[in-house]
Amino acid sequence: MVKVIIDRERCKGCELCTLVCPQKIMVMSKSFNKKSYHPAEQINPEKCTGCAFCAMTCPDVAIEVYK
Amino acid sequence: MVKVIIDRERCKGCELCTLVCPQKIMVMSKSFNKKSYHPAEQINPEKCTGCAFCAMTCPDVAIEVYK
Amino acid sequence: MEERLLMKGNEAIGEAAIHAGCRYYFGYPITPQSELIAYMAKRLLKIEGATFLQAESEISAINMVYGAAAAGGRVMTSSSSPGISLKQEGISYIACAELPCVVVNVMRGGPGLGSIQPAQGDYFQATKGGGHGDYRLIVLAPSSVQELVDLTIKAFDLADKYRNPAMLLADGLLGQMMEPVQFKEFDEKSIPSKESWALGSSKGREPRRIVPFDLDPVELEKIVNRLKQKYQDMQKEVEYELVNIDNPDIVIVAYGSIARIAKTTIQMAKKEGINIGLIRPITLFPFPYKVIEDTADNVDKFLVTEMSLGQMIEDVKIAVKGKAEVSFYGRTGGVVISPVEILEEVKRLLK
Amino acid sequence: MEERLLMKGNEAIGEAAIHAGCRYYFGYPITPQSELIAYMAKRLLKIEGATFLQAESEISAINMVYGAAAAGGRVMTSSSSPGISLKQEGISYIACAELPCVVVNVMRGGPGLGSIQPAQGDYFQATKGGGHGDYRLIVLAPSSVQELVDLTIKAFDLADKYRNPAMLLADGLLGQMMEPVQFKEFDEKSIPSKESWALGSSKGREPRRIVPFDLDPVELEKIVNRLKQKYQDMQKEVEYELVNIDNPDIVIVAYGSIARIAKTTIQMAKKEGINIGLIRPITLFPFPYKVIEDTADNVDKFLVTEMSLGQMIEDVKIAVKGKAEVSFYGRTGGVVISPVEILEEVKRLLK
Amino acid sequence: MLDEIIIAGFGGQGVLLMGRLIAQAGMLEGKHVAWMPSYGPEMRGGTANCTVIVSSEEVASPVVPNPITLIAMNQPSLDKFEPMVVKDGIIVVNQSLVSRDISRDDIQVVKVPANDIANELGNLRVANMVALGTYIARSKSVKMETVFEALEQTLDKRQEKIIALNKEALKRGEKIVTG
Amino acid sequence: MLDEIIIAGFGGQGVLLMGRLIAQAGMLEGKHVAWMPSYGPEMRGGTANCTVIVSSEEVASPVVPNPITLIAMNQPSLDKFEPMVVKDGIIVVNQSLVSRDISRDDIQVVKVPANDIANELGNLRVANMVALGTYIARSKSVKMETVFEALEQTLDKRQEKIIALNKEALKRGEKIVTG
Amino acid sequence: MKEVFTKPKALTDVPFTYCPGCHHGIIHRLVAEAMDDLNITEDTIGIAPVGCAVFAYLFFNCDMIVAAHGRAPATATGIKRVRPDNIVFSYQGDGDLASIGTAEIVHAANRGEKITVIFVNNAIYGMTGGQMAPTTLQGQITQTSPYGRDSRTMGMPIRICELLSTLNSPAYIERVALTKPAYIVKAKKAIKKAFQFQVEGKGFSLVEVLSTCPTNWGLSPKEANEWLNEKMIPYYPLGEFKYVEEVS
Amino acid sequence: MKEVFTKPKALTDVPFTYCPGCHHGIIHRLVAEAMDDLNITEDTIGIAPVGCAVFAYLFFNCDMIVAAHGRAPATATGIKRVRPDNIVFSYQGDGDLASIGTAEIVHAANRGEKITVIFVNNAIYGMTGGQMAPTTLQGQITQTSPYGRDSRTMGMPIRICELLSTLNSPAYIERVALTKPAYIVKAKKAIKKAFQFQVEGKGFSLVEVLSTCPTNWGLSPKEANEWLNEKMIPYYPLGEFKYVEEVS
Ligand SMILES: Cc1ncc(C[n+]2csc(CCOP(=O)(O)OP(=O)(O)O)c2C)c(N)n1
Ligand SMILES: Cc1ncc(C[n+]2csc(CCOP(=O)(O)OP(=O)(O)O)c2C)c(N)n1
Ligand code: SF4
Ligand code: SF4
Ligand code: SF4
Ligand code: SF4
Ligand code: SF4
Ligand code: SF4
Ligand SMILES: [Mg+2]
Ligand SMILES: [Mg+2]
Repeated sequence: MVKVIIDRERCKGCELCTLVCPQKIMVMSKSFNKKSYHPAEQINPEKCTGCAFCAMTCPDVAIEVYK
Repeated sequence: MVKVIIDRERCKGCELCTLVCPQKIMVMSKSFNKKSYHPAEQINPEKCTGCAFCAMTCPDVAIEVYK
Repeated sequence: MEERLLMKGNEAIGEAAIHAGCRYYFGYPITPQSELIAYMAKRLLKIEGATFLQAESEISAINMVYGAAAAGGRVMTSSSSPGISLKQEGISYIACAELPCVVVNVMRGGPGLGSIQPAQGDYFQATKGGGHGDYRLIVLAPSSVQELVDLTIKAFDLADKYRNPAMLLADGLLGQMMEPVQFKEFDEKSIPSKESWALGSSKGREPRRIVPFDLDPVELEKIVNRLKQKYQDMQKEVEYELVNIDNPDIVIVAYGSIARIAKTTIQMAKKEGINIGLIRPITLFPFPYKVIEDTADNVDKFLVTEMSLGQMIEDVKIAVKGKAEVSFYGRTGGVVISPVEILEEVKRLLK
Repeated sequence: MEERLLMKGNEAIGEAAIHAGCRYYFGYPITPQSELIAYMAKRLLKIEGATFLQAESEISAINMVYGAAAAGGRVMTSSSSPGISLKQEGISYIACAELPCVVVNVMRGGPGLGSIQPAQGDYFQATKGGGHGDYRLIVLAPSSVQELVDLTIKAFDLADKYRNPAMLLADGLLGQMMEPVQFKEFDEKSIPSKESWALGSSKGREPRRIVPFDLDPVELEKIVNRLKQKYQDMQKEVEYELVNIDNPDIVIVAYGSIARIAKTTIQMAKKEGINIGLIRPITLFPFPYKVIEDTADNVDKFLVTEMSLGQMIEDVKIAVKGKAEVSFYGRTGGVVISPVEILEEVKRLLK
Repeated sequence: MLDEIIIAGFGGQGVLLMGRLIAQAGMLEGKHVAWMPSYGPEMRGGTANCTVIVSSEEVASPVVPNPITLIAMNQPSLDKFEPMVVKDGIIVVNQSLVSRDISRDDIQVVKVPANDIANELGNLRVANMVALGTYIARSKSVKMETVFEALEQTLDKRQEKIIALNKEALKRGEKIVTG
Repeated sequence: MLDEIIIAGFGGQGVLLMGRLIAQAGMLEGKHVAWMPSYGPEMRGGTANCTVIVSSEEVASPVVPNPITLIAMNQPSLDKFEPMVVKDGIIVVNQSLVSRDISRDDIQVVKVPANDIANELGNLRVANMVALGTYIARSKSVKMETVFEALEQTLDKRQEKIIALNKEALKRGEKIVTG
Repeated sequence: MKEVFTKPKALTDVPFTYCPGCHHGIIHRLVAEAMDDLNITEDTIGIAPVGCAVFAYLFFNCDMIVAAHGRAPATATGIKRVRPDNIVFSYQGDGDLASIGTAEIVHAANRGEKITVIFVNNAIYGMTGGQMAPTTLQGQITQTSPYGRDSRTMGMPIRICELLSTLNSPAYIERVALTKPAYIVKAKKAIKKAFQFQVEGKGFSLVEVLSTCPTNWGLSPKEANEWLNEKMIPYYPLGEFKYVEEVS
Repeated sequence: MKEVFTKPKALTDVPFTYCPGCHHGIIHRLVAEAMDDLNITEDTIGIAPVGCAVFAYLFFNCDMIVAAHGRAPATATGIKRVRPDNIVFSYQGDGDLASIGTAEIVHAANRGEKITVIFVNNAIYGMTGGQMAPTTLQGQITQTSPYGRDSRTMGMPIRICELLSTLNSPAYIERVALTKPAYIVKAKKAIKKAFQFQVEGKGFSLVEVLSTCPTNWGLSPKEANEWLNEKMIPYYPLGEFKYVEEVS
């Protein structure tokens, strides 16, 4: 199983990860983090292939991927 | 007839004119000018073709050529 | 009465320059004067025949100014502390060549890359010549947005009058703040003609040479002596503001934004029965030595306050000639001195 | 006794630097210090691990010095007036970053391109900071070739001691002349280790950062205050020479080559029954204010003489505090003042 | 008359404009004014603030360490500036983004749910005008009409709708005080 | 003991070396010495000169506006420096290149046909050493042996022949005075 | 569980100060990954420029220094000459490297200084609020080209890789982008190679990274990526410009 | 009698201060001839550099200014922007243009400033007594490369025409020499063309002239010419590098 961990507080809500996820399972949360950004969140984690495109793209190194 | 006029006082005795003269009629004078250079002088002026190579080459614009 | 406009300091400098007929600007971006370069771009790029050019560096900018001034243009450059350091060689050339131009320094914290907050650490550089050799800039020190306007215009006029670079020495606080300003009518015809010395077409006259050197020391000395004479002549341009100078317990000497902060101190002190005077040099070169010296005849204590470790204080000491005690209060790094701090220092000194 | 060598001033500086363990030199050619850069090339290119590099410009050179100093090298650059102006930003960075290095200025006539003959027009730039912000260089002013040697070595030592750039302020006369010199033994072990702060491999320690700025003014002010403390500490390094100071009719204050010319004036004056004293500051920063002030208690007249329009005179005035009359005699443009001129000025003043 | 105001909030909340409008209006009313922003990259993503002085006297120091009025558009701004407000000063607080109560009891507090009202008006971006309206109603440092005039001078005149919306927001903010 | 010498001539005549040798010799004899060249591009093609001071006292000013001795290697140098020589000073003049007489009568003149002697020696370039020899013989500011020593220290030791030739030239110059 | 992707060790824990979506962050990570991969972090000295990346000293776990604007290659030269056994890299923006620092980069490259240069081309001055850079595209609107860059008076954008590749000495020069995972993979290889070259003593290497500045371009991060793809890449072709196996 | 060859009118009567055999004099004459031919002397403003040609202001019969070392292209820009109807040329040495002035020439060329640059490459710093220039040849001995230029630490000589030709904006760039009459004829054409381009408003033009420095090369003028032919021309090929009829 693949595990994608998003550091909500490092995330700046840039949305770049959502654009590159081939599974379209990275989306933006409606809630705010402390810096008042809407952080990214993963939906349907079971669909995740662990390609790490999201993590590679994240400018804030807010995503880690484990298998 | 061609007339080559050398400004003895402008001449710095660099010898460059003597190297390019196809007729080999530009030579260095034994005498000094006021700046203590040996100026160039023309020998056998009748051989001069008026090609002006000497003048073109002179870094001190010390040579004029008239026909 | 002319319209009052609410303008940001940096933009007010730009508008004043254009108002004064400046049509050539060469600069390089740096905080906290970026609004000025942006303003010049916006305005000059729309004026036919004018030039706005972002140079590749401060050095290029000042050397473009050198060329433009030599060609007779009313020309300006601007920067902030580190960028002004880079212009020192160029400024020295322009001064030696006796060309008019305006250099704006919107000072920030230093040394090094420093900070981008207001400071006054470039006083020495501006007034004593940060470049090499004996030369001086005309140095004007505004303390409000309106004065940014008035002194920018004046800088151009004095630069032309003396054929000498003039510096407007502001700081980040003045550059960034907004205040109402008015633009008095400016008569472009008041700009002196440069036709008698500027480079251009030599038809019908002898070719001209602008040559900021002479390998013969005796000849170069003649040039330097001409400069010296000019700097003496400039003494008559001394300008300063006096506040509450009749019979004060102590006199503050401050310029630029710190001078207006000191005015608040004076108001606060009045409430506490302390009588503080203020001498605010408006021209830093020429420096108002005489008024300070004269004041020292009647006052025991001077407090010089600057956003620096103490630079103008040296000129104040020279003026005071030991007749009064000269103290210093300063903050650095971009910290703006507060009126309360100054008041506390005054109280300490009066104790 | 060590061997006496007849050396040209510029070469003596180079040899002294290498003698003092300087192994990194970055510079750019300029008259009248070209022999120094050539000397460094000849010597350093033959020393394994050393670097001689002709930089693409003075600016690059000073920024290479910045890097080399940060990396812990004993490093030097040299130039003459216009080139030193170009280094001002870099020097301000190095001072802010608290890095040691030696900058040699073999002054020439200015401003602008000036001339290549000796001058002292860069005193303000050297001592007050020609760059932006509050910083100071340690400034040493040799007046003989032997002193070029001794003070070059001292410049490296003081730079390291205070982690501050030190400037050797010479002029074309000293750079070009030859005199006998001696090199005292130098103990390389006396060079302080830089392992505790220099950049390098971070194995087994925290990574280090050399950061000559802080966008937080309060933090930057802490850095500046550290500098301030250092500049105060440096006061104890004050050095000067006194000649004939017991009961003079007048005291000359002069530094560098003009000071030795003044010594001839003193000899000449003695023959005419005039008693001239001399205070020769050897450290220009820290400046010997105290000895001058103390002297002013007993002497009426001071004559400051410089190859400039008058720069050091401001420090003398600050020191004298109005207790005595301070006059000035100067020549500029590269003209070397003659002993006779000074004597005549003295006579005029004593009339 | 003298008011010294600090307006603080997130970068995108338009606090600089709020200050500008007060200053502009003050100027139009013939008062002495000064406006001073915080600047530099520390603004990036962080908080922004500006200082405005409106006075019948000439403005000396433009720096205001202790404001008479604070308009706190969010929690961090309140946290940062609350302690600096002078005794008997005023804090206008954007209740929509501030959860906690004001701790000091020597100052007057006016709460305005600026974001909520702006949302009601259909555009979150006019939350600043709502709070500004509240401030003006409370302080009376400048007149509401003059602020309207300042608004018209400052915003692009072709954007009538936006101007109208801003005015609407100002009025809604005013109501918080006038009831 | 004090001599202050200006040595002047064309760029290629080796006047700087003449000065250097006097200074070097002075140093070797434990005297105080200083040597000061004219420098810069004005030397290019033009005249070159240097100042040397040899003294039993410490050297104060290295600049000598009024030399005690002038060695004039050519006419322009004589023209330029003759008026500056102190009263009762000495002028050593290279007669080979100077046509005119010395006009002043308050100084002592020593004439040496340096170029001619050098030509006799087969190398025009040692004209400087001839004149130097004359100067040393006349002034006695340093000893001839010490100049030899200085010569050996200054020139490349492998060029024995050249050193020998230079010494020969020095001696020939000396003879002008010693006869 | 296996780590597929984690923060490289050569990065500190300090969150980046860059704007949302700004590529500086990705570039930092790739530099850090290269250091991790080559195991050189402890021997590396990095040089932060004056520009948005001035804060880089906070983010890298190696010795760092902040250079004067444009002068990083000179500072790098000074460091490398004193510490030839350390790995020295400079990280520079396009205003820094291609404008004020033109002489420094040309000559460091020409000397073949054994340093690695990471050149971030975002077609604008980010730090100072969006002025024109030498790399700003024709027609692009900035604070100092408010009516669009006009090549007639402001010139055409400078292509640094092409310019430096005319010099003899540089060993490795490549231009990369980060707008797609595939590009990022290539960029990572290029940056690693640029360090590898230095580790092997081969000489000067430079990687130009086309980068976004959503803030000053006035675009969302997504739009910024698109703009980079559509406008920048056609003018600044990606690829290797110089690769010298043996530098004489 | 007809004049076959006389001193151009755009030269003053002041004799050149250059050393015997130095090509600066020939180049001055060619520049003056171009001015004569195009009848532009009275409208020309020339910029002398810091270098041996600092004295150029004495020699040309037009308005002249001496620029700071390396900054002539910036000064030219300032002049041309104020006086677009005048002809502006800078005359620069290789230390001046290719070392300290690298940024200025690159950016003036890139902006397509409508100026003419005469670039005198004599592979050395003449004025200051023979230090290494960026154009000094590999192995060449100078005051600051006393054991010969070593490309490993000092880099290879920079070819300015090739470097600038990678830029979009320059209109005309050519390299010429003067060691034979035939070369001089070509050089004359090139220099005239460079001014002609400006007269026609076509944009930035630069002619690099390979030049001798007998004094600092330690060679006779004749040997210097030979050295230039044998050593310099092979490394610095003569010819046209850029010729753009229409500059957009
Ligand atoms: C000498 C000097 N000039 C100007 C500046 C102001 N300045 C700071 S960053 C910068 C440019 C930043 O642009 P770039 O190099 O492209 O980096 P980016 O921020 O886009 O990453 C400038 C001009 C300065 N600090 N120092
Ligand atoms: C800022 C500055 N740095 C250095 C110098 C010293 N300088 C004068 S001319 C020159 C270089 C001359 O070489 P080049 O440009 O090749 O011209 P050349 O004399 O060979 O014709 C230098 C370095 C100076 N005058 N100003
Ligand atoms: S690892 Fe790949 S599939 Fe999984 S969330 Fe990230 S991008 Fe999507
Ligand atoms: S790419 Fe990173 S910063 Fe951007 S939204 Fe995704 S997790 Fe957040
Ligand atoms: S014109 Fe020609 S033939 Fe006559 S002298 Fe000159 S080079 Fe010789
Ligand atoms: S080329 Fe000219 S300077 Fe040289 S020798 Fe001939 S005439 Fe004289
Ligand atoms: S201003 Fe631009 S380059 Fe700088 S951090 Fe923000 S997006 Fe990145
Ligand atoms: S030094 Fe060289 S370049 Fe200068 S004038 Fe003499 S020969 Fe010409
Ligand atoms: Mg950028
Ligand atoms: Mg050259």
